[in-house]
Amino acid sequence: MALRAGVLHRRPRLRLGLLLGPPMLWLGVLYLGSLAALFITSLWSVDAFGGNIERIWTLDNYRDLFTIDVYRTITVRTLLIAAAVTIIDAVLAFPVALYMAKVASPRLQRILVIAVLTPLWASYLVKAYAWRGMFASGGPLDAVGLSPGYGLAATVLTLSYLWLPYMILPMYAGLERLPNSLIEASADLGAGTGTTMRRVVLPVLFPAAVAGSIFTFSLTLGDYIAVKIVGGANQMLGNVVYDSFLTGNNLPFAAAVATIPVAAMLVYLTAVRRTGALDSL
Amino acid sequence: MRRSTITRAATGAVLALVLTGCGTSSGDDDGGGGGATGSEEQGGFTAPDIEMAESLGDNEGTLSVLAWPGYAEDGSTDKSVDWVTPFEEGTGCQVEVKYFGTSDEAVSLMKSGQYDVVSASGDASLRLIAGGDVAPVNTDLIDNYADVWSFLKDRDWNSVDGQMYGVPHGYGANLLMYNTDEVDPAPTSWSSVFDDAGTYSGKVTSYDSPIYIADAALYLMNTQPDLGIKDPYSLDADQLAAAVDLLKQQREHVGEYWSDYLKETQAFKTGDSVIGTTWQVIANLAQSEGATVEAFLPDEGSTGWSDTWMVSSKTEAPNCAYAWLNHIVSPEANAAVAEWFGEAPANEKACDLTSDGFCESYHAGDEAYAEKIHYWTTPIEQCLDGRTDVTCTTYQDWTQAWTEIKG
Amino acid sequence: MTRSVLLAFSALVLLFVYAPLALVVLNSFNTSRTFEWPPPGFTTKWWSAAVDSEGARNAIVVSLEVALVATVIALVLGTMAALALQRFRFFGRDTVSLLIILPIALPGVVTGIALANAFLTMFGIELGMLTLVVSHATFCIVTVFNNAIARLRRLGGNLEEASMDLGAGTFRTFWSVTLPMMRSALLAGALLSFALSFDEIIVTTFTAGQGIQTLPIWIYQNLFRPNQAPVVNVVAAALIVLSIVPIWLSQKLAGTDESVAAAR
Amino acid sequence: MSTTAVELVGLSKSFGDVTAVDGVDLEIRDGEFFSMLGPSGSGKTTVLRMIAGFEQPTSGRVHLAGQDVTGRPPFARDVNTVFQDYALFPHMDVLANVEYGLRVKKVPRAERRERATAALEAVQLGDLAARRPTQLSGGQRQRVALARALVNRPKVLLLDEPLGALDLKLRRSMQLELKQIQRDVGITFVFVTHDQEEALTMSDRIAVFRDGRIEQVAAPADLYESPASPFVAGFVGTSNLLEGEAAHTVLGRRGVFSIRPEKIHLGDEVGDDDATAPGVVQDVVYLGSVNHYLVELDAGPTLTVLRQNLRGTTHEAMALRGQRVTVGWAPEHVIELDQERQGQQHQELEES
Repeated sequence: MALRAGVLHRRPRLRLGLLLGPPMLWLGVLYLGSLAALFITSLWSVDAFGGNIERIWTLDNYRDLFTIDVYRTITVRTLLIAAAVTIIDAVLAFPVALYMAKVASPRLQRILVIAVLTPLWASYLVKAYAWRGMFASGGPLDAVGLSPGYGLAATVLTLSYLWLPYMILPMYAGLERLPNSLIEASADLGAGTGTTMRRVVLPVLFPAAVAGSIFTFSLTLGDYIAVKIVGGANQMLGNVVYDSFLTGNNLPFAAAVATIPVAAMLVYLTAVRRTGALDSL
Repeated sequence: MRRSTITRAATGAVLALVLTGCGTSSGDDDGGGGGATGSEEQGGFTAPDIEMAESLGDNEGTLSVLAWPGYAEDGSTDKSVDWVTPFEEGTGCQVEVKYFGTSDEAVSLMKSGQYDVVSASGDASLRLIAGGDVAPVNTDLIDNYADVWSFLKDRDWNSVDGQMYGVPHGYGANLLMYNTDEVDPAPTSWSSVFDDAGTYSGKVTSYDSPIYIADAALYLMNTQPDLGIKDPYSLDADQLAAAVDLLKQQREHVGEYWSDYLKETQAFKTGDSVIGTTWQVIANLAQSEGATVEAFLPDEGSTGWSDTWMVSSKTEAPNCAYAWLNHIVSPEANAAVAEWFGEAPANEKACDLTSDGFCESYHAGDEAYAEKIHYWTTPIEQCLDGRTDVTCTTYQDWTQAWTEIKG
Repeated sequence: MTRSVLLAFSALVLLFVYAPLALVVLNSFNTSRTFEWPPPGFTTKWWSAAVDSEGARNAIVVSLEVALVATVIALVLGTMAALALQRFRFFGRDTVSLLIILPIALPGVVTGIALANAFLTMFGIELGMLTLVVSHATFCIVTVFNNAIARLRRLGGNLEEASMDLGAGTFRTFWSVTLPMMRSALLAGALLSFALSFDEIIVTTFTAGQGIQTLPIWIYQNLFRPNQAPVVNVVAAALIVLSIVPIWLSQKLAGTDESVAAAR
Repeated sequence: MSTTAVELVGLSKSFGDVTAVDGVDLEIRDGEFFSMLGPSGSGKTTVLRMIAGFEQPTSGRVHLAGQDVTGRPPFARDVNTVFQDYALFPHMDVLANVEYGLRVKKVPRAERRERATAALEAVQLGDLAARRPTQLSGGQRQRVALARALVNRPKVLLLDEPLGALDLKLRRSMQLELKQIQRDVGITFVFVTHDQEEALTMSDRIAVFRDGRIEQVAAPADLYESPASPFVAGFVGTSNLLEGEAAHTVLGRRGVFSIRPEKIHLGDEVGDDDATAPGVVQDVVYLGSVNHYLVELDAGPTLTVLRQNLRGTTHEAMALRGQRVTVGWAPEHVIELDQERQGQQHQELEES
């Protein structure tokens, strides 16, 4: 044992290899491999009858994707929904996270964390259906004249609701790490509340918010259920992927559509990488 | 269970949990050709020569069932819903159930030869016959077969040249439902959700699946004979385009598309939807919940479904398989399935066991009614209506079109 | 002033968070099978139906199993990855950390069809429990990884050096020092991973196969059965209440954790 | 006992492009209290870590008690370390911390307990055995860390700025205590510090580090009285450098010279045999027992002069500010510094 450990100790590369090997095999080979296979599949087509894949290289799927207006419309709609959800969540999460991290007593802080985490355990579907009930004609929101009815607004609200904890938690973690002395120092140097927020809190908050936004953005880009439940007649990218794949039995086309959210997320990840947000996920 | 009605006809709109056998390997070239030529005209279609059971022996002890979810309940979903346990007790055949999500999946799973019986929909049955995956069924060995409505026997999705390949199990139609308070005068035709959809703009609802294109095609078949649509499941490119245009117009007035009971029932109850397609089971539910709705089958006919239980050609438990077929169309089991699933039973006597008014509300045994149903079939390249001069649009085309329609 | 504004706003957001949940609980007593508003009557029949529902019980067991196994895998792989990335500087390190968050950063529908396609065609495995667990573990790794690496960063390497200095080998040090120091962080990560897996529906839809019914799948199917929808509400309401136990436990553990920082 | 406890041969360590330790040769004798002194980034901690085995040298060898241990991991070396931040295991109580090394070596429970308790008694912490590290004060933690290392009876004890986190008073008393413990146990101590006073107080010998190299190794008095370079002279005490033209004017010689502040006489203290130079008092710094006078010589350089507050009042001392004075020193107190090392301007290195 000691001998083996000694060998390990002398050879950090070996240690690194042993540590990194299994996770990389899992993620690098299985996951990336799957994504690569999916991408390759997007360059094939299906036969006319059984939905069997024909391994003939073709860009038809992408041609359809770029030339048929509806896909652009859906892409733009989905991205806008994702952006709206992210912004709403950021706006809603910030005061809560700030209150939790900087104002609440340790005891209340703990209770609030539980209060934020608990909804995560309630089923996604049940929550989405609860919102359907909230938005219904004659439902609780309509009764007070606040229901937007089923449609995009309802979709944005429901998704914002569903992903809110994913925004509050990283923000809270970020703010908790911000020493109180920094806020006090800022106030000591004569900064008003607004200035302290802008100059001290927000820079700390930003990477945390970006980390949260990765969740809200990605989860929204891939969602196809909430929009079905509260979205009226609208559809999102997730629906197209889902319908092409499971309903239409057309994996190549589904794969081609799937490259849109993947590309969007990769662009987003690359953009936020330098903010350090990826460390505060 | 109920929701599987949704996935039927390979639509899988709501959940179809599983991938079909497709994917990057295109290994099995299952019956591309054979089943394709199936439906309406069986010209040139010859079923593979598969031996049919002539007599029954002792039960083998186990049975592997491949079924739509909800077709083989053993009480685990709801204690009172159980027709598998009585079968096991009565026959000594221990049942193992595997559910499938789409007809494609059913076909590819049957090819593995691991399953003894399968509940096949119209779009899977012919492929199974042509592929030699299922055996002809000797209906003489199935006592309860005699009680099956005659209009379900020897149909082109369950028989070849007068030879049955299974026993009919249940069927249903897609109806037109409307809110009796809001919709006045009462509609009589599908035109109220197509050409006249504007009257209730924003409160029209349609079934959320590419297969719904057939509803539009059926409507066009009646209203625009020039298009030459003979079968709503075999549309050439122009015919599909016409159906898509019609649906795009309808889209302007659609409040939401539905794909599950709860959603549609809620929508009709709250008044968010006032007119649209439905299933009988939803209409009944909505009424029992106090919604002021009516559902009916318009004169121009409608789309619908019909399922058949079939026996694998490779089964090692033919006796248990026949016992299952006999059991599932027995009045007791058939009634239980029909009520649980929400469809018309195939067995006449089942109607004596169902709750009051059940069979009436589902129009079970109403031959004229059944004749108006155009059963769901997967659209394929070969035109099912017998045309050979054009290529028809496939279900993949329909799926893309459906995305475009919804926009 | 600012504090009271913050408090008021936070209270509003919490109201926003809990109003629909309250509706869920309320509807579990609603006599209407389609969640009529306002509820026409009060009944406990859905609760007794839920208690009797074997399907719900089985689904919960399946979900617990899947979440448990996926979490264990994620714990092992996530901890390994965190140790590798925290302790070593190597070429491609940033790429590796990006790769780890990728399964959670890419939409579930993409992960779902990519993995399903790979299982069926690249590996030739029939969809089932195995493929489901593997898929869940894939996106769970990141939650463990994040918690683990944050803790490792805070710990630095000093304690491990101290242990080795006192004669403990690599494995002994990991077991006696590193692991105990990471315990609460790993627990928090595991809990999140467990919750993530437990309520996951999209990737599950694609990778579970027809025979496997997890709780979300059961809920999905049952929400669309008119007689079952209220029962689903009961199950959800019960889960909300029950979930407080593990969350509370994790919080308690995280609380004792501050000693880690203080000890340094 | 003139055996060698630690021998470093051509020891170098690079972190990427940065050379932290650059060819160090050193012998540390058995039983000696040896200090490694230098500014932060001078490589002293890295050398310590290579002795402990936490870092592998880029080149060179480490010998412990005559054995080459270069490739060995920390747990296979008979040395123990007291860390700067103590690195006490927060999840174990004090006793468990101290027992850890013995438990790892599979020392029987009874003996383990006995030795650990004794070690805690030795650092006067016998009654805190059940406490958690978080419940201890800084000084107490420091003692636990010491006990935890000493209980293993290592050949060499490595101490990495262990007193850095303590307040001045505690630090002073711990310095004496450490020295006492070292004498009692007779173990070789290798002590890293950037505090010259600390090094001078405790050490038998001191190595002064600069930019990854050893500038000088000597006993404290030798180091102070005969620094080998301007750097050593400046780092150990205040150097009062005279060089170039100024040296020629004041001392009549060319070269680099240093005069310690306490050796310089001011005004009426200037003796008859003293060499003298005129200047102006720029500032007077009151330090309680002593005062520092900053005198700018007419020849250019400013010298610091230290005078004890034996006589007169603070007021009188302050009154010297701005006055012309004469400073003087005995010629034998002028230290000539190594010419060759003069003017070397190494870039400060980051120690990681």
